Amino acid sequence: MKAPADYAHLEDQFQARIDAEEKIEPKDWMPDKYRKTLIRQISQHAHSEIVGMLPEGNWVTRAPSLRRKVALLAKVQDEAGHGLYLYGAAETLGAERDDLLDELHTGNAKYSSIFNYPTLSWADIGAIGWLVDGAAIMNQVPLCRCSYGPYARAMVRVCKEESFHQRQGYEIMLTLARGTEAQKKMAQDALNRWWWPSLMMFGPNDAESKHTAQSMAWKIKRFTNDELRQRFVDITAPQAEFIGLTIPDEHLKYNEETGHYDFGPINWDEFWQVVSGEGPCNRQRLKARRRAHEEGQWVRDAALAHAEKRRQRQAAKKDQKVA
Amino acid sequence: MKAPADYAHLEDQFQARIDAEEKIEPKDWMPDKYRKTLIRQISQHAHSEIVGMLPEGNWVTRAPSLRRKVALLAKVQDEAGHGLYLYGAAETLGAERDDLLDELHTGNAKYSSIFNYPTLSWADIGAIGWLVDGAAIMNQVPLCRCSYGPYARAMVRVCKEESFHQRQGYEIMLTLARGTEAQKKMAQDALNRWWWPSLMMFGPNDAESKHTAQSMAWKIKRFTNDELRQRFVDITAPQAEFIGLTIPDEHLKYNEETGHYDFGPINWDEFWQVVSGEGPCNRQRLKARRRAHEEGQWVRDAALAHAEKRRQRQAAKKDQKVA
Amino acid sequence: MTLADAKYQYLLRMGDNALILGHRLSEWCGHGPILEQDIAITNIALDQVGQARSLLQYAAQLEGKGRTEDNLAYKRDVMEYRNVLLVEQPNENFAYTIVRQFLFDAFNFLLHKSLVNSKDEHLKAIAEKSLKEITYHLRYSSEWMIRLGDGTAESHQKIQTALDDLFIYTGELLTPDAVDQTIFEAGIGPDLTALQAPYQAKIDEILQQATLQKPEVKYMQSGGKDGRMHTEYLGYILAELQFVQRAYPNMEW
Amino acid sequence: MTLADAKYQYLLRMGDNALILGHRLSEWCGHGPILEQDIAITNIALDQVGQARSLLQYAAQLEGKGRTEDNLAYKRDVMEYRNVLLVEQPNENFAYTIVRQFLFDAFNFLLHKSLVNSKDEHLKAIAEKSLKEITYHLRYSSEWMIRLGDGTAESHQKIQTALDDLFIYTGELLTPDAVDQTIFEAGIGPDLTALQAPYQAKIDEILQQATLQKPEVKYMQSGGKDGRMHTEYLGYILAELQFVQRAYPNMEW
Repeated sequence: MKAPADYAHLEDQFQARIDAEEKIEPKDWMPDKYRKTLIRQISQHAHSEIVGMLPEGNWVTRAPSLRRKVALLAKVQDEAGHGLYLYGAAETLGAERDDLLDELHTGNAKYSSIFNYPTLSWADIGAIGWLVDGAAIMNQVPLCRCSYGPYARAMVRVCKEESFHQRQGYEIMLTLARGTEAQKKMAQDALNRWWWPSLMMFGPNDAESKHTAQSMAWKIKRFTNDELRQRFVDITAPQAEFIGLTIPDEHLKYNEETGHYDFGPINWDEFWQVVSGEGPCNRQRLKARRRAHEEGQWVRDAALAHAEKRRQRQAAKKDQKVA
Repeated sequence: MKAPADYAHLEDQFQARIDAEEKIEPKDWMPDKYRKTLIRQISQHAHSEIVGMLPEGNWVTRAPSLRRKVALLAKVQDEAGHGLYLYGAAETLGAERDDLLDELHTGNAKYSSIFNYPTLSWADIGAIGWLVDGAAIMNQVPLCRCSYGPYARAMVRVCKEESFHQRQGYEIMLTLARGTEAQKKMAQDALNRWWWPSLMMFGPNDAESKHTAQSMAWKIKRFTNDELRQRFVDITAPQAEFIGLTIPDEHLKYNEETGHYDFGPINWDEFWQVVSGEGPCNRQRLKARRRAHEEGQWVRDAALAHAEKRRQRQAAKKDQKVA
Repeated sequence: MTLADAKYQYLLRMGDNALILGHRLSEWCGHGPILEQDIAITNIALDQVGQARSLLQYAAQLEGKGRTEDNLAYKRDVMEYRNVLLVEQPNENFAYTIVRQFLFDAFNFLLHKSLVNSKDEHLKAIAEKSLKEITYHLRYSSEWMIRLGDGTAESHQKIQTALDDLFIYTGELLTPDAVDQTIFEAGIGPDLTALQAPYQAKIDEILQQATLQKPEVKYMQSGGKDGRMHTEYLGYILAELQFVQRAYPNMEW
Repeated sequence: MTLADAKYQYLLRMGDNALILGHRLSEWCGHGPILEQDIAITNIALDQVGQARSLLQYAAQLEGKGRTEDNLAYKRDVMEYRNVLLVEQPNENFAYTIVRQFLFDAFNFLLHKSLVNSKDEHLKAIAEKSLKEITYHLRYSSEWMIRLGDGTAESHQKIQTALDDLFIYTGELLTPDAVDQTIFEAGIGPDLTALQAPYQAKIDEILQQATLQKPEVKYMQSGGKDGRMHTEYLGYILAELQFVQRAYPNMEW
């Protein structure tokens, strides 16, 4: 164990590297809290990708055209892929995927609350792509410059794909908004339901946000929640206008002075309710994940058992050759 | 144990009662083989009602109008009721419902093969009512005069309800046949698929039928398979014509000489395939029944355990009063 | 909100509750755990769909746009349905079916006991007929709550789990909104807040006999009856329920 | 039967097989037993639906009535579908999914290996693209057959049960009828009887490695590809698959 003075020295060196925009790599020294914060953040992100497959997967069998079905399948597959390399990034920090999954299944780990809302029409798939992926990108683009190398590199790939998904979602909304009355209504209804939860994706107001200062110093985070939220509104409001949909916020208005859109107050009670596990679909999402895991146990066991059998057979063969 | 001479005497008396159209009641003496034959026949009949709920239940959630949904639910409920009092009739002969169900679930007991065909459109519900219930009635009306009292009385009630179901089914077919082209096609397709299996419901040709002679003597059976099948064709052919549907048999033709309809040869290979457990839905039907039974085990256990607890509590209360 | 609007919404809610619950029950048809219970559950399904017909007929009549019970049942998509979230919850096992039924019956019974005094003659007549059926439903589901709760360790655990999962959907039943308020003020339906205490009393009474724990719930789920939200289950119910009418539109059946 | 009719039917069969199998696979999306397998299964689903699009587009073109791939996928009811019964069988558990896939892939691979020599240029081009995908599918499903068969006692029993249940649907794959015969004679597709031996050889090879018993089957089930019959599962698949198009007809998505 290092003496306190050594430790302070290491910490200073570490912070200096970060300040110089150097990447921290798995084998480098890092403060325990940096490691823990990153594991928590990366695994939450990974869980969000995996849980996020559920609301969208819910429309795969009901996609309204084969072209849309293929695109949605590919999108959900991408999310699984993101989950996979994010778990991989967490593992470079010494975490085990199985432990992280346990944390998810027992309800101890968080994932993005947005996925605790139900997908009730095809337009929700458009809204998720447009708004939820849009908000995710806003959060994630700065992470491509995150101080931890493996996470930053994973984020580069994730953001590229998310950006494709976001355009696809917007295009779904555009098609609906320019479609029949029924389709326009469907699109507007989806926007009504997804707008506020999307704003909540950026987390509590800066004043309420616990981790911000340290994370910013470590360059795990580069903008505050409120900065990112404002940027999202500024980008999204004109997009809604362009396709002729109305954002469900009577306070939303472009402010000539600030150059930003003002928007109404967020229902933080709802935010905390969903975060605390009591959103519309929290139970269903966790149940679905747990069920998949439990019902998959025998498959994982079989794969392990078979690999072990093969290993033993090959070892036996080698022994024979040697003998 | 009776001496052979005594036994022969009892058998003669028994047969004399039957010849005199007296009803045999549960406590009366009866030959073992009569008892066994009846248990087999009644339990097969009960099983048929229970398994028969599956193909029709398959359309309850998809019935095309609320009126039809209510009628179909009521019909399937009636079938469950028939099953219930037929098991009851079998129990008067010393059989246990649980044992009979075991025989069904292990595939040892038979049930009407017609229920091993799938219901693939709403018209199939019409076809089943019209043809399958029609054929069932043909088989069952004579059983209202069966020599065994409890069975005969059960049959009176069953036939009354079946006859209602048959009219309902015919009315569904009539509605479809007078509907749009798509509906008419649906009805014709259902008739095509259900016609031959319905003819097979009467069992093998008389020449191939093992049990007929003894069952006729015991008045468990009053007409041969071929007689009943002919009667069914004679009644059903004009009904098809009336609603403008074509029975899928190029040989079907009214024979002025005999006063009956001639009809083409039955595909007995198919008959034996389905009877032997290899029809289109044999596996699915048995699996569904077994699954319901297995998944219901904890419910039956709970009901028993609770009844026992109540009994004990009441006994304890009585003891207290006495003390 | 006009009284006419409120009445239409109110009837839709009642009709949709009955229809969707009837649908869920009818999924058991042929698959019940005991033949007698297969019959009983199918019987309740029959009652519910029957009630749905009367209620949706009346709703269609009130709407006055020439729609029928079937138009309402078969041609509305998820966001136009007005049933409470409770009734669309799936039959994960027989315990879920019983708990869902009991939590709904206890409400439905109190509702109908009040509706038999409705100033709306048509609704009053429907309620009088339904109340007899619902009285039986409540007795049936209460008995099974007790039987499964006070049965084996396995059944106790199963029904407690179902209760824990479903209780969050009870808040919506007796929380009045503008429609309920308008209906109450017009003397057509009850003050839902006044039914809350007797509802909880009934629940408590049966849970006590069933040796079950009442779940502590911080947040109730809602959104079904006011059309704000449903669960993802409803879409699958409607896909099945409506298939034939959607695939073969504008025909007589 | 004209060659044009036979070709249209042949394309429908292939397209429907791909679509319905893709649908079944896509039901796993988000629910796979391992994340890597969730991705792999979704990937195969993607390939299948992609193949279905090419095949149904071509079928629609051959039909010449102005219909599209989506018209064919979303507007035909059960009795107009031409997929084999095998592909509509449900995902009772992962073993059923693997067995269904393997039994189909082994056929599909042989079929496509022959179709890359088709005299029909369009079909040949589709087959060339698909063959690469199907080669991967067959490798994947074969590996899992072996892994589950030669894994634990539990996995062995589960996959043997699935094999016993599904094997009855393989007869239809390689039993030629008039359509297959016409296609063969025109040099467009293979002689199915010639594929029977290599099919059985592939099955035997993998079952042997997987330590599984080949079921003895007296009667095969058929009827899907000639439209004579389907299983009751297909109706539920279509109710889900077609809901949006049926509920909102004649719109662009």
